Amino acid sequence: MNPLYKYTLKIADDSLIFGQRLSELCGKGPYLEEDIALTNIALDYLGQATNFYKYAAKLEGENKTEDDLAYLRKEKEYLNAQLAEYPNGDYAQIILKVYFYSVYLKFLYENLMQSSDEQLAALAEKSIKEVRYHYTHSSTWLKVFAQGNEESKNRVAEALENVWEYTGGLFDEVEGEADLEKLDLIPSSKKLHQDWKSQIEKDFATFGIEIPTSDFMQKGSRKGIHTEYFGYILCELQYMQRAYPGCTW
Amino acid sequence: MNPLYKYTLKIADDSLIFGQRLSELCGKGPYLEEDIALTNIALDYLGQATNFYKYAAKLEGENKTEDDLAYLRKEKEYLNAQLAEYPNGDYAQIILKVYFYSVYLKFLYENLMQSSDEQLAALAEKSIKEVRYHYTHSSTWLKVFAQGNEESKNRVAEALENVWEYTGGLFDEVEGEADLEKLDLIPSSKKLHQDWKSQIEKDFATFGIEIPTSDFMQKGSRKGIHTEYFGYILCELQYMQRAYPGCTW
Amino acid sequence: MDHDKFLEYVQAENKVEPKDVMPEDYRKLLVRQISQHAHSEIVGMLPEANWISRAPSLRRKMALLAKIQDEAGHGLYLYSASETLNNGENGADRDSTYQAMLEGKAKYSSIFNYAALSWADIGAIGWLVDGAAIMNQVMLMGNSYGPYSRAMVKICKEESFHQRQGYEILMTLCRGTKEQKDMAQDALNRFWWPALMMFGPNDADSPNSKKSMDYRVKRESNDDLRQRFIDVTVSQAEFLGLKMPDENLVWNEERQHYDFGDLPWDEFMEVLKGNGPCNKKRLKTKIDAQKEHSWVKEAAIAFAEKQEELVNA
Amino acid sequence: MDHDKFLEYVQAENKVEPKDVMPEDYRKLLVRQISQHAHSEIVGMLPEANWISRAPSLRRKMALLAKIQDEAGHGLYLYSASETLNNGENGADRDSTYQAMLEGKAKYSSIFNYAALSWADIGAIGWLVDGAAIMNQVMLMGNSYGPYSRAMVKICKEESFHQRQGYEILMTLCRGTKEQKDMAQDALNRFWWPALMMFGPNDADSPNSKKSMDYRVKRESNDDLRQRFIDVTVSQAEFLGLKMPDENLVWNEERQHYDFGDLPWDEFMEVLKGNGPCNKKRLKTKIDAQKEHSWVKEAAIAFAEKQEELVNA
Repeated sequence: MNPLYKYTLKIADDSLIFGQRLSELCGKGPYLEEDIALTNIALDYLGQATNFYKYAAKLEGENKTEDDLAYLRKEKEYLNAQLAEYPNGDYAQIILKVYFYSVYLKFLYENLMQSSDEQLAALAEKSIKEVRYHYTHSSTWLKVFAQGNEESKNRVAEALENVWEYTGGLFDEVEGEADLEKLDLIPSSKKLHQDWKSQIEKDFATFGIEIPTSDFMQKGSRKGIHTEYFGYILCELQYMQRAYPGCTW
Repeated sequence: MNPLYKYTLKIADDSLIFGQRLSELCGKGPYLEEDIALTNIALDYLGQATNFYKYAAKLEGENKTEDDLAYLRKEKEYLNAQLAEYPNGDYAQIILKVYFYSVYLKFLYENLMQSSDEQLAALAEKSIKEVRYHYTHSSTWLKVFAQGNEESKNRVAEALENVWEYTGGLFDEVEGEADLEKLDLIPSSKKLHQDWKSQIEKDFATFGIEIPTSDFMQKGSRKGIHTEYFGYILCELQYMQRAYPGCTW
Repeated sequence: MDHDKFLEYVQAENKVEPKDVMPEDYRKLLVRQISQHAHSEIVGMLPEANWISRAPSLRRKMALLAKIQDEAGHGLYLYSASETLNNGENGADRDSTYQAMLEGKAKYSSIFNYAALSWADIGAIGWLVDGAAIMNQVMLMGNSYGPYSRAMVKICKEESFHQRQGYEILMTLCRGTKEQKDMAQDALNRFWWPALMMFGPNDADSPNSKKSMDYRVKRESNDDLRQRFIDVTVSQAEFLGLKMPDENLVWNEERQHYDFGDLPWDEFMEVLKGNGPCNKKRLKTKIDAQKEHSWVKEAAIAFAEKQEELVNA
Repeated sequence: MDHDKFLEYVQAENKVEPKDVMPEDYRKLLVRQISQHAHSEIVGMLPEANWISRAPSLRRKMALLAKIQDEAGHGLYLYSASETLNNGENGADRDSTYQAMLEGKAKYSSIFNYAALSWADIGAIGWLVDGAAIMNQVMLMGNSYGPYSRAMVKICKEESFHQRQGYEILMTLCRGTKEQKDMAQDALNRFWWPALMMFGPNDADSPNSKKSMDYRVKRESNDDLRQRFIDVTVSQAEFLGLKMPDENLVWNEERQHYDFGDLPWDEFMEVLKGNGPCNKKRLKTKIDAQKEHSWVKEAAIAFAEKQEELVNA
């Protein structure tokens, strides 16, 4: 299997599943303005997913469409990080997830813009502005919650307790990343993780959030191992395509 | 379409969907004993569904299995009452739903035992004991809640407010019931409704629950019109059969 | 204030602006109508949101999300338009009108109390519900209150786009398999009459209309708008190859309009009273969302207060 | 009490009954072990419950529900057995032992902190997890405490049935399509090592075992049980046509046992510490269920009190 295909897929799968999760909130946000903002972020994710799936399909070379890849794989073929599938939870947790993911995507795309693969570089360039906005939005709220009142502080702390152990999976590697790295096609996942950690430390120091001391991280991301939540996401995501095979919509 | 087929299907669909809903509670009940009791009821429902599906498949005569009928129809082909698909809610609502359904099934089966169709009569006979136990279990708890403390009384009242308008759908008819009734194959749904109402009135008087005054009832049961909740039930119920078509499990 | 002069003013097609003097009943009428319109946009997000997670392709999923987002945006414009009418006593602000809706004291369009049961319903909502809304909104572009009229111009553009999108969803289904086409037909069957009832009661049963017309808030009668909608929509259905669920629907050469059957007003009245398929569900969803997130607002206020203290320190 | 006499008594294969005099550390050992066993049954319901709504046929759905129900029943027997050891001070009653588990002070078997990710996992859990449990439970049938020993007899019967059911699920998959067989292989790969670790640390690292053995609570060492489980299971895997995920697994003619690779003890220790795939999820599910339903108990108590008042009036 072409490792660049898998790598592109892992980016697309993250975006799809983050977008799917986030869009559960649509119509049920805390303010109308936030409803719009979060839906916008979900839309950006789905747009990015579509673009990366299209490229992945091209790399695979089996004439598949972006929908085939998004809708018609089995659970273990999805290479997203488990963080994407973790439930929304309360608004503090939603914001925290978007924040963690935005910092990751910011470094990922900034680096991919230098990729020796022109297509990947172009896709990253296309997406970076969106991600910077997501970062601004989520970090602004995170600061508000971290410095708001007792309840919001506790909620941030609890969300962090829930989500932290899933952040490592963002940086887990698909097979063959080392080779891609040597060809300057992709950045080093280890380096991304360091950059990510530094940014989080800096931001958290400003916001007044303590970074968890535990370095335990959940395993299985990028390898098709998921949380128990994931199967239920697929039930809904894929239902129409599974129940009406081969139809055009 | 054979009206007896549709009628048998409506019985089976109720049991399947009630069973599916109730089994969501498994492992999460209020006591271990209740977890066991409610799982038992769910199991009885699924067993009855299986038996009635088998008979329905025979009536249809297209060599289908009970699983084909349970798993491979489209949303609008399911003829269950909307009450079955209504969410569990809290334990008061779960108990109330089981109670309403048990009273219905008790009268239905007692009448079907007299059916001129031997198979239907036999299936009803086979199921009646189970349903009597469900009635005892649910009415006991309903009384406890109705006469317990303020909170439990309020919960019963709220559950009733949610669920009452879906009770009428139990007695909605599939096409051709009038003809089946003339042949003494099935009891009159109107008569069942009266019997049901009398029993509820009697019990509620004992328990001290007020019957809602509104006689508005939701429409669409038995006609393939569902609540918005139903689609999600099918997503999970059918996922494996849809994602792996034609497999044996 | 001279009431006749005001009438003359608006009937000469002049726009009333927020700071202008206006009759109290004009102000009230507008606050009620604009905020009801806003609530409809907000509650109207829910039936469609029911299909986001199950939308059958990436393109459709994104279009649906974007559409719902537009509706939230329309809600915002409209709440703002309503707020321009706040004179300190009539509760035209967003929070109090929204609260009134949650408490069942203010209405939103009854159409959103119907269930979105299939993917085709998403098409039918776009085609018929947005279609009916547009008929109304195009008329409202000419209404006498400036901010409302301008909000309508903005909204109408996006709504037409939504309507085309909905129609295109159905077109795809109607060119698909038999099952897909049946799905489209079912959706039409279920949404046709409710869509027609969006125009409100027959003129004979609509006593409030006259004042609205005089004030140039409303410009056309319910029945006229309904007729125009039917006339436009029948050929669209034909083009899809779908059958209208009205046996009495027939072209009347003399009137140069379609004749059509009686509307199921009993059902309409029931739904209006709260007895529709989803009235409780819609309100509960919005009430639960408000409860669940109430801490967010509190945290934001606490944060803002601390910032202010820092600045003032 | 004469400690040596008690040892002599149990080592002569006599059963201790609830009212018998027994050493405090024997009592404590049993309460800890039996209640931990009970918690395992109760928490063990959850990974399987994750597949009820998605079970792929009616027959499988019912068998799965019935199995989980049996586990709840086992939990009940075991809590009752534990309660017979209550001497008024050691908290052997169901509520306090359960509460200790919810608070993380008492353990349940770590195996239930693994995720049930596919339908094949339901098969693997039955075959391997119940299989390993049976090895242990058959041994425990001979344990010196009467009520525990009798509970084990009951439980073992049902567990063997569950194990056969699990094996049969995998058999069906292995005779099915390539995708189904792969699903079975994946499940075996994920559950094999965790199942082996169910027998506990290697004997060399298991200092508590001696006391258990002396008291005839435990009758065989961890390593012996593990070896027996491996010896039995390898041929079952072969019959399925599945490959054991252990390159070092090989028949040792001299020992008349299979040799096998090192177990991933680091992972075991992590999961034990709380860092497994589902530790938080399992506890949260049970804690949430307790919170959500706390009113039920209160209502039942209020009802019972009223009934009593009526009787006494």
